[in-house]
Parts: sequence; structure tokens; C-alpha cells
Amino acid sequence: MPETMLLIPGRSSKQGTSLNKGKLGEEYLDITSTVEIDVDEMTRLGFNSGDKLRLKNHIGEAVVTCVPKKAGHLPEGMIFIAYGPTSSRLMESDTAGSGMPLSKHISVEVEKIS
Amino acid sequence: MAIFLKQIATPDVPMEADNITPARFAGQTPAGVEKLAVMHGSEPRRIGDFFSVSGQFDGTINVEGDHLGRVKLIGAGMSRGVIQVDGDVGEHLGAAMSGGEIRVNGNATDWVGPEMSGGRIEIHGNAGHMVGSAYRGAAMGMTGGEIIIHGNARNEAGNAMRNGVIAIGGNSGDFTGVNMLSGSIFVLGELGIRTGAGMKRGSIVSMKEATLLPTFSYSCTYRPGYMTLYLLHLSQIFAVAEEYLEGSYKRYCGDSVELNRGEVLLYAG
Amino acid sequence: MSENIKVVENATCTFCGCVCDDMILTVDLDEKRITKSKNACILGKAWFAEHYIEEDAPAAMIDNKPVSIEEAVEEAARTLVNARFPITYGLSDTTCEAQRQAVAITDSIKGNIDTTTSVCHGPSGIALQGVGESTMTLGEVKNRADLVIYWGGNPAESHPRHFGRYAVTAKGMFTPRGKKDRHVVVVDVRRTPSAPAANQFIQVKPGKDFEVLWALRALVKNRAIDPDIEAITGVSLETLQELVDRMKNCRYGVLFFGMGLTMTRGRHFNSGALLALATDLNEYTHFVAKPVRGHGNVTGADNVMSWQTGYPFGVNFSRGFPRFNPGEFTTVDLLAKQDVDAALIIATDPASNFPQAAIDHLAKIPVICLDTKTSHTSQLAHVAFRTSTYGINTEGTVYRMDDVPITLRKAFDSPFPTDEEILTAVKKRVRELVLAKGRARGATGESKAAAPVQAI
Amino acid sequence: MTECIQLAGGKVHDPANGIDGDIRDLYLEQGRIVETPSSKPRKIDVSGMVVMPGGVDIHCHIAGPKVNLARKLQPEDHRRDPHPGTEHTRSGAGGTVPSTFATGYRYATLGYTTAMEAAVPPIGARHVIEEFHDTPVIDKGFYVLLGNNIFLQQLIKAGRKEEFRHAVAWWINATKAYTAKLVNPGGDEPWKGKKNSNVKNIDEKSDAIEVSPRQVIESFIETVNDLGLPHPPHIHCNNLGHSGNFETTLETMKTAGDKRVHLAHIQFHSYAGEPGKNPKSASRQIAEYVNEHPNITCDVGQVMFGKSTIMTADAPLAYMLRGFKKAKWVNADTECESGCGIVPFSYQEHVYVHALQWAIGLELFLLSKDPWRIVLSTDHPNGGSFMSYPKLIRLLMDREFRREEIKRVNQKAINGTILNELDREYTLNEIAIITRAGPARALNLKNKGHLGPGADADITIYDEMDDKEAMFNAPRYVVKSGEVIIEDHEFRQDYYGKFLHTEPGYDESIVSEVRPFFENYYSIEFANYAVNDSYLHDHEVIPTV
Repeated sequence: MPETMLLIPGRSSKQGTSLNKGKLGEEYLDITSTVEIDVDEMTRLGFNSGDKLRLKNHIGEAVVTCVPKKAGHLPEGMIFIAYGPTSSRLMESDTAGSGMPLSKHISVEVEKIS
Repeated sequence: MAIFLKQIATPDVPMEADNITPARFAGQTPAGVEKLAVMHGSEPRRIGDFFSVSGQFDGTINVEGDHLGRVKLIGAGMSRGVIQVDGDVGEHLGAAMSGGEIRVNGNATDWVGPEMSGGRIEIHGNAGHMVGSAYRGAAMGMTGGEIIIHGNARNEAGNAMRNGVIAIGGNSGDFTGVNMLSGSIFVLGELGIRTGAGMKRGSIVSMKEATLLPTFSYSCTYRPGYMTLYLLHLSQIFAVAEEYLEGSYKRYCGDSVELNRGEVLLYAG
Repeated sequence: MSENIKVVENATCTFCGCVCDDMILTVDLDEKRITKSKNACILGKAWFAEHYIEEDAPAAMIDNKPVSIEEAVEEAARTLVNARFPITYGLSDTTCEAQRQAVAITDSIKGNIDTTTSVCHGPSGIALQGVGESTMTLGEVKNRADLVIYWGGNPAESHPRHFGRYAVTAKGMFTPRGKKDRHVVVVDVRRTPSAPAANQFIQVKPGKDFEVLWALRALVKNRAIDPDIEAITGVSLETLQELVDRMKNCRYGVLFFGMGLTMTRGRHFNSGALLALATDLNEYTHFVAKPVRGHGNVTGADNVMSWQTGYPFGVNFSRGFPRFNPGEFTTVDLLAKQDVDAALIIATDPASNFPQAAIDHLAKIPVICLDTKTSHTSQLAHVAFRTSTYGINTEGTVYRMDDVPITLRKAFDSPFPTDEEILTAVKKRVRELVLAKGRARGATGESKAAAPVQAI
Repeated sequence: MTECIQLAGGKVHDPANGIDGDIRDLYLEQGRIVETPSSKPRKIDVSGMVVMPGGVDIHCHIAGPKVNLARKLQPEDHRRDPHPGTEHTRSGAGGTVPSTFATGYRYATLGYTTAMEAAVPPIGARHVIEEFHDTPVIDKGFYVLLGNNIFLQQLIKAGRKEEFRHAVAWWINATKAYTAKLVNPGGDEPWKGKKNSNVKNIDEKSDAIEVSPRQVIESFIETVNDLGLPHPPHIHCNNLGHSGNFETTLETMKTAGDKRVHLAHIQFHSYAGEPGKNPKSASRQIAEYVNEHPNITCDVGQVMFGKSTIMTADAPLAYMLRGFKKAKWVNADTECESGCGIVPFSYQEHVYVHALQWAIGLELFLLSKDPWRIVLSTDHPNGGSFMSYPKLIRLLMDREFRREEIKRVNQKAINGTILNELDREYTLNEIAIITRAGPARALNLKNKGHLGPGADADITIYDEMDDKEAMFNAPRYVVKSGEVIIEDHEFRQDYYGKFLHTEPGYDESIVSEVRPFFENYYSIEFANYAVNDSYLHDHEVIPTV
């Protein structure tokens, strides 16, 4: 059964530094397709570091790699990803008259694929 | 007999058709109407390039087409007469109108009746964001008139409205009646979140339970007299369950960060 | 490393909105590399260190085939002039001088212009238009602030020197002991790497920032708030009351906020609630607020747009004068609704970070792209220019996040033209083509027949 | 290459050269007025028309950080007043705070060819110059805010006069300003540092700085006169807008002794009455003092009814005004240098205070004996837009019109003034003085405000009409630097005016004093502070006197 979770895309130092090497570079693409999940939550969900997960919602889907985040940083049900091409695929385009798509709190179904 | 506009060409880019108003059509033959300007993106074109025009003007305009979603500003600034649209319409329908009536058999998108001061708009389908709202930066949204949405409306319905009525048969989005100064909003379905944020005065009514902001407080449960009257009026437009007419309503007052003189009324049975 | 070394002092890093202007760059002129960037943070070090010139890369391409710059300018101008609804987008990573040319082009072609502000702090711009703001330059924070609150932002990773240079450990006129003279609060939905810098971390349930800000506003005005606020927001009434007391009693309070507010449900109302809170607090003490802006010159883009058109972003010229309406004239909306028939993209990469629906439309229309590197957008562009990097290879003006303008110093020359040079050339050619088109239209009497109608 | 032009047969009003409506030909060549042309000129027949030098606005807010913030703040104001482009000109947005292009073109369409931005914090100097590059037609310069500069106040406190003078000159040079501007001197520190309070009188010392407004005013008057800046210190007095403030204004003027000083928007500083209660008119006391002191120039800051935007470096004032309506308000603090407040505003005929302000402004115009020292202004956009100048001119020139207008406003306010008793009507020549020749002289712009040989060929030509508002609203021709910009009411070409600034001398050693302060308390590098010459483009250095 896929788990419904809240995806928070944001900036990270690594995303920032790898950006300078080029958005088409492997490093940037790696970093922007890696999600952080609370270490205990990973155990609960049976995910291991490096597992491939499928994130899916009504907009689209994306495959990411998961890594554990030290306990106490991410609340339950929340996963973090650095902004990039991966998070775009799950982003709705309606901006509610603001110009801004909802880019931070994205509800996704998370499922392990390998 | 009315003037009929039948869409014969699909705009590739947004079209601005603020000449589609009874005042501009008055005294025009179909050939005259065809010559009236529309903007197709930045390109000045004529109504006749996109619509076949027939009939005779008697105060009513019928617009029909499958690709009207890019046609903006229909009825903007109108003061009299009737526009009936068969199809889905684009933004700014009836913007700043002061009188007359617009009926849409279809859906409307964002900015239905922004800053209108009078007249009536009825949408048989759904509407987008900012129904009857103020434009950005402005202190006042609609100041009079009536907007009826049979389906759902999205965020910011009645943003900063000063007077008039908005009635929504389905659900409304977030921030319904945000910064409202006065006037009434009826939502037969569910309210989104943060209803009435920053409202000074005015009434927002819903038939469903809702989570309100921490700055709204319960005051009483009662049967407001005007409710029956207005719901009776609405029941001639769309189905309003009998019990709503008879029922009592929980009154919450707010927004306490402002004057606290607004109210949200939720059907209590 | 060669012997041909130059040191550039007081250089400016344009990577983020901090726009730190105290860089000491060591430049190897033969290698065309910056070998050392003293004072830079981790992001700035990468910005300078990874900057190299791809000498072999073509300066201009049409449909991925190298062409002369002149040919590309001609094709770009023709594409734009022939479009009915062309958009200009980007501009936050280039100089004000280039931005001015971009607005001029868009005015000439009666197009639509928008900047990355719309997907950054655009909602805060809308909020400003609703409620105003009490704000300041960053030096005031350094000199005066005894209470600093970061809300929905993670400067430790996005603006690493914000704490040290301006707001937390910085020592100033009335804050001689730096952090010891301040109370620092971080508010976020997750414990970010910024949290340890603070005296206090307040964790809000995701999507409940507005409720917390609204409750704070009520408490500032001495209105009652129900204790169930904790169940709703994750923050106890006691914590809120304590924060309110602290805010009312400080000498100079600051609220910094990030995209945790603008990019989540509520958007401009979230920013507006925070700006209104700062305004309310001025009944009791001096209080200011400031969005922590992202790209190096995104604030300059807001400024150039505002002085040239009256509006900060999301501006449309199709009626022959500027009009503003976020949601209608902002880029994500226009692309996702497939309203656009050509695009001029400057110094940004929407094909990488926009919602998929918008990217899909971008792939269908002729795109003209100016960028310093190959990007997702340059790869799908009809006309692609490679330009030199602002602040490293070009001079010019940028505005820091607090609207303070700074003049850039060049480290070394690039073989590629500047954005300003390309845009100026495009502008010149566009104007010629537009005038010719106008005369042709005038000759057939076309334009007179269909004069634009009323404006909303 | 500019062509040689003959303006033939116009009624020339050139008060600086004693010409009052004489029929004369003017010759223009190379951007200047010449006695005789060197080649056959293009003749433009302006017979039956009124010829004047281009207008000079001595005090307005048209560019820079606060102006741009006020633009961003008010899309609703721009939306109702679009400014379409033409084949020659850029488009823009209007309203009370127009975009840069609309500002330049609209000044031109009123016959103004020079305007001075009256308040720029030094750190925003680069910004204002950038906006000037996009402000067409007019020549422009700016006054730099130095009256709340903490470093300079410390020098005043220490009594280091010599260093103070060099530091002021350094700042004028570093920012490329025209003169020093004082706004509510001494008021920033209590505002920012003492829970939004303010100085209440000219001799009150703030706790943190320990310098009184009077000390600041004295120091600047002395120093700016010593430096010989073309325009004396431009002073926005303390207590703007408060009842009873005329005494502060008189004290400020007295502080000058017989030294040159300019009092900005003096209408806002001419109120009698008890503090905290409704103001009364003190226009007689103020006008009398100005009349008797030839060292003083002032601009009126007339209030015109309708939409305005309050934008000022006087942050406490803006906060006070915000209190009336609780609508959107901006405060913007500038480190070590200035404050700023912005409030969208509207003056209404029926409101006592607004009507009184309107009446006091008119009284000041009508009671003033020397038109050379009182300049027409609305403190755009504070008292109203510069677009209302033609109506203001009609109010001054047309007694009957004025009486009709007086009837429309709050009578309680009018009854407390002597406006109804003032029959004076300004003549065309007097209008030419208060809108052109006078401000040019007050600015020491020797080539402007007159039409003698050598003057800049900045010329406005009006159809002569009885309705002076209509006349001044639409000049038939506007010539800028010898180029015909407007012909038959239409723009014929685009043109970018010059940037005007001054360069007083100073001792370089002052830099070693400024730098340490800077390194401790500013947030940008000292080396990046001064505006470099790349921003100058087309400019003119106005010599010191």
C-alpha cells in the first residue's frame, strides 16, 4: 500500500553548490532526486537508505532515492527534497491568482519500487 | 430579437473582448458589430474575425462557442441589457459592471464580477478564483449587485466586498470573504479554510460545518430573519433544501484582529 | 596555476540575495579561473570556483546549430515581433542594465514580462500591495535589532552569511555584543539547520503558519485566543503569549520570512499576515519585516520593473501600456494555459523548475534563451545565446534583498557578450521591425479600424 | 546634429531679462539660445502664442528608493491612469506616482523641462541616478538626505566644524548630489531607537545622539553656505503637519540669520493652534518673515484636492497620518542615514484640515511680496500630483475661479483664514517667475529659467487662452535643449535630459575619518559606497558659488 506523505521541496547547501557545476550535471540531478525521510519513519515503512521510491500524485510521478534524516528534524509524514526537475513533475500549475504554484506542501503517494 | 455571436474561429492567444457589451452594440447592425474591435494578443482584430453575427439588437446579446475560455472581459463595464453566454468564458467577466445581467451556461474562470457595483451575474457551472473580488492593491471589491454561482467557486470569493450578494450553490475555496467590509456571501456547500479572514463587517453563511480561524468566536445559535427571505429567493434559482429555510444557525463573530463586527453563520439544524 | 594573477577586492557575490560585497577574489588570468574567494560562504565559494569559460562553446545557436550572433539576433527579433503573445521571463540573475533592455523590448513588442519573483516572493509583493510593510536596510538589523525572528526560511543553507553579516552574530552600534544582545527565534515546520543558531525554535504544523500569525496578531491586540490553538497549530498558547510579550517589549524587532510562507497554501495571505503583524507591533515598539530574497538580483528586477512600468512583476503590454495581474500575466499561469506563442527567457531555467504543464507548453513554442551555461531551457530553445556571467565577467548594478544597489566589479573578461549587449542588439532590431510593421499597417488603414478599447 | 531654429513672433515672458510679454524672435542653435544664428534657421511661427522658459520644479519626489516603493505599493492607482506609448515614446503607468517614463513625458506635456528630486538617502543615490536614466525629456538632479546622518551628527556633537564641512562635501561628491537636504533633523533616532517617538521642538536633544535639531540646522546652513553649493540647505522643518508648528518654522528661519536657506513645502509648516487640536492658519506670520528676509527662498507645497501619496523621510509623520485611516502604510529605515514613510492619501474638500491646508497654501502665494523667492510646488505627490499645476496656476491667476472653488470647500476652515479677502491675481510674468525664473535662480542654474543668449534652449510655447488651466495644461510646443520634443501637442521625438550635480572641494583626509565608522556600522563595503562616474552619462556639473 502506498503511504500518503507531505513532500517539502526546499533549498539545501548541496543543491546550491552543485547548481554551480551545472543543472545538467550528474551531481545536481542526484541531489534533486533524493528525498530525506526521518530515520525512524523509514524503519516503520520498511525503507532502506538508497531504496528507489515512486512518488505519485494527480499531477504526475517521479522516482527518487531515499536517505535517512536524523530523528527529530522532520515531523512524521513529511519528506524533504531539494528543488529541481523532480519536484517539478509533482507540482500543480494553478496559482490561485497569485502567480505562485503550490511548491512546498505537495501531497504524494510514496511507494518503494526496489 | 437578440444579437447572436457564434464563434467561428478559435483564438490562438488570449482575446480581450470588452466591446461585447449592450452599450457598444446598441444601434449597430450585425455588420456594424462585426467591425467592432477585439484584441487578439497584441493584435487589433474585429469581432467579425472570430464570430458570425446575426439578429437584431434589442438589448440582449447571445454569445455561443466551444472555445470562449480565452475570451476575456465579456461584459466588462456594462451598465444595462443582457449577455447570455453558451460555453465556458474567460477572465474578468462583467468586471466593474454597474447594471444589466450576464448569464453563463457553462463555467467561468478567475475574476468573475470583480469590483462590480450593480447588476447580476449568474454562472450555471463553476467559477474560478476571486469572484466579486477587489483587484490587487485595491481596498474594495464588489460594491453592489448579485453574483450567483450554481457550481463551485474557488479562492477569495468576495475579497474586500463592500456590498451586494454572492451565492454559491456548491463549495467555495479558501479565504471566502477575506477582508470583507460588508455584504453577504451564501455557500450551500462547504467552505474552504480561513473564511472571513480580516473581515470587518458582513455575513458569510454556509450550510455545512466549517473550521474557522482562532479569531472567530461563537456567540449564539438563532434564526436570522433575513435568512429565510434570501434563501427563498435563492430557492427559485437553485435547489435549496427545505430545512435550511426553517433551520437555525450558529453565529460566529470576527475577525477579532479587525472590528469583530462580521459574522459567519453555520447551519445548525 | 600561472603567474598571471590578479586580486579583486570588494568584489560582489551575486549567488544569493545577500549580495555580499566584501569578496577578495584571486584570479588566474591565463587559466581564466577564480582560484580563491576570500570571505565567501560555501555557496559563494562554489559560485566562484565552478565558474569557468567554455571557450569552444558557440556564442549563439539556432535550433542547436552554431550561428553568428548577428544571425541569432535577427532571428530572435523576428520571432518576437511576429508573435501575438510573446513573454519575457527570468531576469533575476542579470544586471539592472540588462533588465532595463528586456523591459524595453517587451514594451516594443507589446508582450508580457515577468520575473522569477512570481515564483519566489511574488506573493509577498501582492501582500505589500494589500497591507504595506515596515521594513529596513540590513545594516539597521546589525546596528539595532534585539529581537530577530526567522519564519519559514532556512538561511543557514540558502543565505549562509545572513546570520554573521547582518542579523544574528553581527555587532553594531546598539548591539556591540552581537548575539548576546539579541534574542533569536526560528519558526518552521521542520527543524532546519538554521534552528541551532536560534535561542528558540518554534515548530508549526505544516500549513498552519497563517493560523499562528493570525493568533499572534490577535494577542498583540489583546484579543482572546482559545487554548485549542495548540491542537490546531502545534504551538501552545503559552508559547505564543510569551513571544508576543517579547515582541512588544523589544527595542527594535525584525521578522525575516522565507518561501515557507509564499509557496504554501495561503501564499500572499501568509506573507500579508506576517507584514500586518509587524505593522501592528509598531503601536508598541519599532518593528520591521523583510522577505529573505533568493537570487542575486531578483530585487533589482522588481525595482527596474516598478520604475519602468509601475508594477513589480507580472506585467502585460498587449494594449500598448503596462497592466498588472498576478495569476493572469504571470509566467506559470500563461504557459500552463497555453496562452503564449513565443518566449524570451533570460538567465533562468524554467524548463527545469516549473510545473510540468508549463514546461510542456514551453517545449511547443519558439524560445529565445540567454544563459551562461547549457540548461534544460537552452536545450529546447529555438535561439540560444551564451552570455557572460554578471559580477564575474561583467560590471553593472544589482540590488541586494533590502533594495540597496551595489556596483559589480569584473574579475576577468569572457569571450561571450553580456546579456545587456545581446538584449540591446535585439531591442534595436525589434524597434526597426515594429516600426516597419506599424507603417505597413498604417498604409492599409488596419490599425485605425481597430483601436484598443477600454482598459480594466 | 541639432538644427537651427527661429521661434518667430511669440509673446515672450522672460522676467529674468526684464521681458514681459514683448513680441520677439528667439534663435536656437546647438542646444542654446543665440543672438544670431550661424546658418539659415528653420522658422516656426509662434505668433499669438506665449513663450516662456521651460518650467523648473524645485521640489518633487520622482525617483529613488521611496518613490519606487510607493509605485510597487499602489497598482490600483496606476491601473486607472495608463500611459500608452507612441511611435517615439515608451509606455508607462500614471497615477500619483507615475513610472519614470510617464513622469518625464508628463512633465514635458506641462512645459516643465527640469525637476529636482528632493530627498534621497545617500545609500540610494545609485538607485535615483539609474531611474533618472529612464526619466525622459527633463534635466534632473537630487538633494541628498544628510540631516539625520549619524556620523555627521557625531561630528556636530564633537564640535568638529572643519571635519564636518569636509564630510558634507565628501558625501555630496560620493552621491553626486545637488545639495544637502534636512528632513525632521534629529527625529530619526527617537523614531527608530526609542519606540517610535519623535523630537517635539527644535532644541530637544535625542538621548542617543545628544544633538538638537537646531544644532544640526545651524551646522548645515553654515557649512553649505561656506562650501558654496549652488542651492542652500533644503530644509523640511521639524513638526511638519502639527498644529502650532509655525513657531518651529520661524525658529528654523531665525537660525539661518542672514545666510541662504530654502524652506521646503512651507505650507505644511504654517499652522497655528494648540498641539493635538485642529490647526489654524499662520500664513501671515510665515509670509511676513519670508517677505522681510531676502536670504530665504521657499516652495509652497500646495495641497490640491484628490488622490495623493504621502512619501517622506519624515517617518513619524507618515505613521501619524496612517493612524487616521488604518490603511496600508510603509515604513522603511535606512541604516545610519534616514527614515521613510509612505501612505496613500486623499485630500477632500469637506474635511476641515484638508480645506485649511489648501487655503493656507493659497494665502502664502497671495501674501508673498517677492515672487522670486516663493516657488510653485505641491511637494509632488504629497500635496497632490504635479499634474495639478495648471489648476493651481488658474487658482492664482483667476480671482473669480478661486472664489468659486472656495465656495466648494469646508467653510469653517475658510472662515479661519483671510483667503476671501485676498484679491491678488498673479500675472503671466509672475507665473513665469514662480514656475521658472525664480526656482532657476534659487538653484543657481544660470542657464535655466531665462531666454537670454547662452541659456539652455528649454522653451515652452502656449496658446494664449482665458482659461489658464487649459492653457498651462497643453503647451503647443516644448523645446528641450534645442530639440523640438512636442509640436502641435504631439511628441515628435524621444529625448533624455541631463543629470545635474555639483562637486564641492574637500580635504581627502576626511576619508580616513568616515571609513572606520562605515566599517563598523554600515552593511556594505566603503569602497562600494560612492557612486562611480559610469553612472553619469549625460551630465552637467553646476559650479559652486
